[in-house]
Amino acid sequence: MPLRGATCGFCGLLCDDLEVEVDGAALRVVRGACARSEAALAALGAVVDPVPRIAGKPASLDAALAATVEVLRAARRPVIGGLDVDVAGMRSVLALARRIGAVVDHAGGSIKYRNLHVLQEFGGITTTFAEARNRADLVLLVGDGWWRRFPRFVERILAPNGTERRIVTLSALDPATRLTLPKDADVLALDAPLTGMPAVCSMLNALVEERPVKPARLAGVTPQALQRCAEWLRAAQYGVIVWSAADLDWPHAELTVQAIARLVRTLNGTTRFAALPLAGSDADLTANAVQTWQSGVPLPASYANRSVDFDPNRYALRNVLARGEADALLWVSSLSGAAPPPVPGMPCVVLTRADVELDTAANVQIPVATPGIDAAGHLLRGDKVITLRLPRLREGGPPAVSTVLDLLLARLG
Amino acid sequence: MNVAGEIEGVPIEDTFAEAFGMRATRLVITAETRAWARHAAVSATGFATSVIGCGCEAGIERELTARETPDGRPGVAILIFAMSSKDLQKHLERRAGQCVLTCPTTAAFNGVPKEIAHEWLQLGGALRYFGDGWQISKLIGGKRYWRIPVMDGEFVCEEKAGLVKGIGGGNFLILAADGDSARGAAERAVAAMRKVRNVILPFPGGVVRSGSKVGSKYKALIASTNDAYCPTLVGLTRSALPEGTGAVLEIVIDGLDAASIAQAMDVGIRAACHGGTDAGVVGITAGNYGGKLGPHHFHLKALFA
Amino acid sequence: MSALKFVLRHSPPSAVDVSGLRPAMLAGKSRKEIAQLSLTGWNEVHRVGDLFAVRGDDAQRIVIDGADERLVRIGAGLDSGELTVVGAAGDYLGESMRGGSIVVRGDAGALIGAGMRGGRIDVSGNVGAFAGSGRAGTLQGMAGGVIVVRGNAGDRAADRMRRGLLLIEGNAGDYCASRMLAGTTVVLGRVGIDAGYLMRRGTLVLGRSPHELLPTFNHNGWHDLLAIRLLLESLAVYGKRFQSFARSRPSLSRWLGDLGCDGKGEILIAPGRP
Amino acid sequence: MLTRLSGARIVDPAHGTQQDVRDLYVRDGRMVDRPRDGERIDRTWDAAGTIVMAGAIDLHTHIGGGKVNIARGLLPELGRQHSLAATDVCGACTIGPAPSTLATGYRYAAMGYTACFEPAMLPVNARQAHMEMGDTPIVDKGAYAMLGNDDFLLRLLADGANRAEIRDYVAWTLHATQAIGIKVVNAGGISAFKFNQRSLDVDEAHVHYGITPRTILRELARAVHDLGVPHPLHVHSSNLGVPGNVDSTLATIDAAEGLPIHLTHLQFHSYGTEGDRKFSSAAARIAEKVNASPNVSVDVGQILFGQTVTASGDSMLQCRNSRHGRPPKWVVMDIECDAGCGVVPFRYRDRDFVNALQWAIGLELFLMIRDPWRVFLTTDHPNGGPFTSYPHLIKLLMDRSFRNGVLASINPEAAAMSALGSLEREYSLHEIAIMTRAAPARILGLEDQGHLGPGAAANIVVYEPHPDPEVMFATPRWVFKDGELVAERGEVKTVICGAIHTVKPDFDRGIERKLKGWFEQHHTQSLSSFKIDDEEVCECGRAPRLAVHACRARTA
Repeated sequence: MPLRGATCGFCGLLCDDLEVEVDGAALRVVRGACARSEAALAALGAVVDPVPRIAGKPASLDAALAATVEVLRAARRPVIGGLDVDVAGMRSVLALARRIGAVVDHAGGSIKYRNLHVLQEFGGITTTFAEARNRADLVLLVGDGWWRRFPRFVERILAPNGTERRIVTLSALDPATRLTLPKDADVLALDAPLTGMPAVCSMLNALVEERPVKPARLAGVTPQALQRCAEWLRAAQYGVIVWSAADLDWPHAELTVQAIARLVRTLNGTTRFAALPLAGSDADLTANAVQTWQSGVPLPASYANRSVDFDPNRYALRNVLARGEADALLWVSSLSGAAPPPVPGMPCVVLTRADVELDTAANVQIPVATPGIDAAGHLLRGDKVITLRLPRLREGGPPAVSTVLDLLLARLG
Repeated sequence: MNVAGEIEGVPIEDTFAEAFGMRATRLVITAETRAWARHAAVSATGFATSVIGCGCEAGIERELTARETPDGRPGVAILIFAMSSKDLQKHLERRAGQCVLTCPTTAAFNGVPKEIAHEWLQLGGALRYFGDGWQISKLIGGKRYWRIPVMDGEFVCEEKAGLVKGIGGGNFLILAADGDSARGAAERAVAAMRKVRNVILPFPGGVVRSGSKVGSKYKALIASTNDAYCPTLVGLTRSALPEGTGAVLEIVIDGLDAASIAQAMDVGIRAACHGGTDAGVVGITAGNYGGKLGPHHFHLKALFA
Repeated sequence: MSALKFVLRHSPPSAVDVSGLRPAMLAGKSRKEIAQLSLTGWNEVHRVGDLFAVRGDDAQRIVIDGADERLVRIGAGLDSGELTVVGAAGDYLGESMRGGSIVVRGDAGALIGAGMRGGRIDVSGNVGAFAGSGRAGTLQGMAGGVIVVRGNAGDRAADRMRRGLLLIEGNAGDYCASRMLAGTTVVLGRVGIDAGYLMRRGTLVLGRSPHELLPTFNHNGWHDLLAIRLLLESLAVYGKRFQSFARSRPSLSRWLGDLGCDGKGEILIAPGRP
Repeated sequence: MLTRLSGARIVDPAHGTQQDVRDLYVRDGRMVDRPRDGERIDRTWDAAGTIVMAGAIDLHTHIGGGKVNIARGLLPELGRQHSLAATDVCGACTIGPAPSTLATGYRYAAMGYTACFEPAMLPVNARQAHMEMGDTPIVDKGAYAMLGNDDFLLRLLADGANRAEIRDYVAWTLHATQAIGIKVVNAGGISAFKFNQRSLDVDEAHVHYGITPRTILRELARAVHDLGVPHPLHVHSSNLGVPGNVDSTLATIDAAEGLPIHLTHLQFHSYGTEGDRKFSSAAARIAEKVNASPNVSVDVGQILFGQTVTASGDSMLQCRNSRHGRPPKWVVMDIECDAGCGVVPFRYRDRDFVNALQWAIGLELFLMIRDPWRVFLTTDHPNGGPFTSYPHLIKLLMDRSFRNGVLASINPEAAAMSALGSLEREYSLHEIAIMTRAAPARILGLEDQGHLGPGAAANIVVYEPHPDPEVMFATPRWVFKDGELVAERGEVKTVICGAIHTVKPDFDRGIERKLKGWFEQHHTQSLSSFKIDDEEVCECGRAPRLAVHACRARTA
């Protein structure tokens, strides 16, 4: 069986050290595997020759494109959602959005916005994977899902070749996760539930700044542990605070992210400290970066009325659909396998990963290549600086997002 | 003496009081009790008889009832006068800072209505720094206040105080047969004049005995004793005193406007003359410098208009 | 002269920016000219006359009748005159207004008074989230003027508030006065969780005790502060409920925080039921 | 296809012409001397009465790479206020303090610029930089790769590596990142900041590696020179924006030991500490040194009043200067054992003493440095101000009375401390053409750019003479890029994609063995995913062609 070097696009770590066995359509990770890549490759490897569908019935790409053009021509207020696509795909999405005056937003917009919001209304001091890997002597891990969302984070960044550092975990972790932490690391565990996170993060700010707070037992964390944590933070030479915004899943969690960003800024006044928000999964950073450089404003955005506007309140996909303003949905997804949100009665064109089977029949469904599997593509890594090329892994397969959208654009004229 | 007329038989000289422009402000000081408001007001207006030696002139204008103050507590209105906006700013800041901020329970409010304020002085805006960063700014009913933490709670102080173009140096002189008569007449005048709004009488008890003239034989001094009105120099100098004058006292008036000064002079002179020559008052005159020094001339003959 | 009245003929399919319907934009125009003006929706332009029946002639007094939440940015940028909304107002009511007054007889959407600097907004009903806050990306919320909400407000009321007065007769949602920078917010009803989170300065007066305050607020004691007395008395002009709240002259429980963020804000809580 | 442009006055300093009136001929996107015998002229543009120059070249403008994108994301409230509506050929975009790539391309082209160079491409960020440049339409692009704060080089230097190894590493970087030059930013300082060192002078030792900025500067300048890379080492000196940094700037010139270097945004590095406020102009000292150092070229980084955003690789100094930022929100990043960046919005105010003096210092440098072939017109876009203010800046240089009028309106204390009012020099059109066309092409090694001689790319800008140079330069009548009319009177007519300019000096590929080990030990990507090949860069950069410019190795 041929072994191929691969770069995995199924989380923001973009591990580029995978070896994958390709057997016809079937794919198996031989080296550098994790739960996410295995699941995705197994699912994609089981699909043979996916075909476009019109109202659930198989159709040619040509017919599917024609049907799509019909939907888009009839639409006056289209929304383009999903957007877990590579750079080329996003370039085409935006060309289309400009052409049809669409509102665009990423499927994970509300998650991404937890971090973006703090950037826009506070700023930030951040670092990248290799900096954290080589320099951090203290890492504060916030949240309880980062290890599931970024399965190789510990192996590749936190503890390669037994680096000595202090680790603080802020969240109740299950025992299995705890076991994945480096064995010889000095670990301080603050087992706060998510609901206690806002208060704990504010309290850590107060303690680090030596304000006269009286920390009582807070969200299950003892005052001694909080105090110890503050001491560790202040004693670090190069401290890093890590979180995945997807974990911080409660209303207004961005305020807690701001408390974390503030903690970093305060600590950075005397020692070196930086944040490392784990992101980049489902190409959320990629979509936002391309939108931002091409238009000058981030997602969510509207291309209505031949101009571009940014407004997370007005243009968030969820809000636009909830308000019933849109009259057609174009869902463009090539990585996550996510289906579009159900919008009864609205015309819906869906570009999806090859293995996705929709519960309800969309007007049109067109399978597209997943970057790094059936097409080469570029994605922005989770630390926001590095863009990697994901080489194509196997021949055949559906067309790339950009190919489909460019054909569509040509037909729209 | 060129007489313009008589009041209760007392001759009034046909002359004028010469006054000059000053910068003035009104501060309303309140406290939990009238006594503490008074303490602050007395302190804040102390040692402020003449700009020459004190830098500013200040006095209590009147006491205010709880209904008349912005915070519904007893209060005192004081006026402060200085020669320039800059001077006034400096003295307002010092006096409010040392005498009001320090005094238990007090608060300080601007007493100059917006409509007549010519410019604005920093009051709380200047005192806030005493709060060392703990001060709080608060906009209440369209006005900005500063809350400065102090040991009995908070000193509340309006951010700005209005400045008006006031007038200093309104005056008249009571010529009397002897000291007792002069003092009696002056005290009657002061008691009457205290009821007039917009004015203060900056000298002790409202009265000054050391009337002055411009210049001195000593180079260092810009003013010196008014020898023409000193009874002990009669016969030595060119005296201005009519025969039978044994003592002279002056009342100096600073006011926010000319009408208030004129009114104060009117009620003051009439009160001084009360009882006529029988009460020992020989005449009333006023101090001027021949009209060269100040643009405001208060003619005594206006008393008969 | 009678108020210039815009009666909504039909609800537009998408949000329409009606900030153009304000005195400065309409003064000196005939009804016919006004009817010809255009308002922008999503890929659609509406003639004012198509969307509204236009009546009256006094551009200093404008009434939008039969309004619904599709009408956004009502009175945005207003600097003088009166604007009355009968019905529901959409998001961004009175955004960046500098003067004049807006009265809503009904509910209003999110972000009312976002970034406003002066003037007054009165809403008889409820309002959405982020009342008196600012647009995304800006560092300051409301920076002057007065907002009075007779009903309830959503989450994050007074977020980033910099100056001015936000008065809520009913309840406010979660994270009231989050990141507040200065100014005064009064909530006579209840507030949700974590009031004053990351509050730097400013005053939050609560008519009812919240269930729990953040642990980064320290109790400062019970005080009857002159400045607060003056403040509450000054609110009497905003209606009977504020008047009676001030008249009760409560000694207030004072909390200082958020100590996780400078800690110079104050939450003042009236005694009594949570 | 043969095109003639007739009757214009040609200002083409590379060929020494001084406003000769003659016809220009373009065949298939290139300048030609004259038609072949009997060749038909397909189209004639009547340019009588106009002034024609080659397309302008901006050799230092932050148009690509993560920094500016962070700035865009940081300031959406400003971006959305400056919306550019779509036209028949242009897409909807915005042009705030950090303009969109689309607006950048449109506006540069409309102003007569046909090539722009990103000066601070982080090697780890090179792909994104090329992508952003690829979405910057019309103009040609190129980039300088940043070295001098990367742990690999600092380790080599600390270990006393031989020059051949450093040279190979520099060349490898140029290839791997598809760059046209090498830039060093606050040599060693960005790295030192990661070890909590908050300032680093030219002769101060890096707290971890023990080497000094002087060593880094000298060795990089040497490597770039020996490889024969046309563009000298592009240097952002130590102590950016710090009062008194004149000394470290002079020391930086000395550190080159006579090798060619280019000092960038010199204005930010020409400060003294005289006067009550301990901030003064040191432009005279700097200019004197530059005038006496033929190995040195500079660009100014003029500031212009208004809101902008500064985006720099210099995380150390950006962190330090963040307290002056307005609005007060900022980003600092440590990046991947490679470099860093800092993004701080600034509002330069003419009534502010420091800002006003910064403005004057920039102009002093322009006017005191005598040789227009060695001083370039930049605002360090967007750091000192947007590139769209170039026509205004040209007017300040060409019109003394206008300049003095502005001088009279700025902070009087700053105006009084500046020598600007006494400087009588006014730039001529010829000199403007040198500093914006001929000289940048020459210093970048772009043989076919910056002039109108046969063989040059047909990048032609047709200006209508106007008494106000700002008007003349803001909206040329026609702008041709590779022979195509791309803009007319400020309006974009055709949107095309520009080429990518690079160099590919020879080197010993043995260096990759060492690098591979380094990547495996320290990095979070492999050496092979780091490198960008020709095909990939053209795809990312949407480039119709890769223009590889010749290097003449000077290895002993």
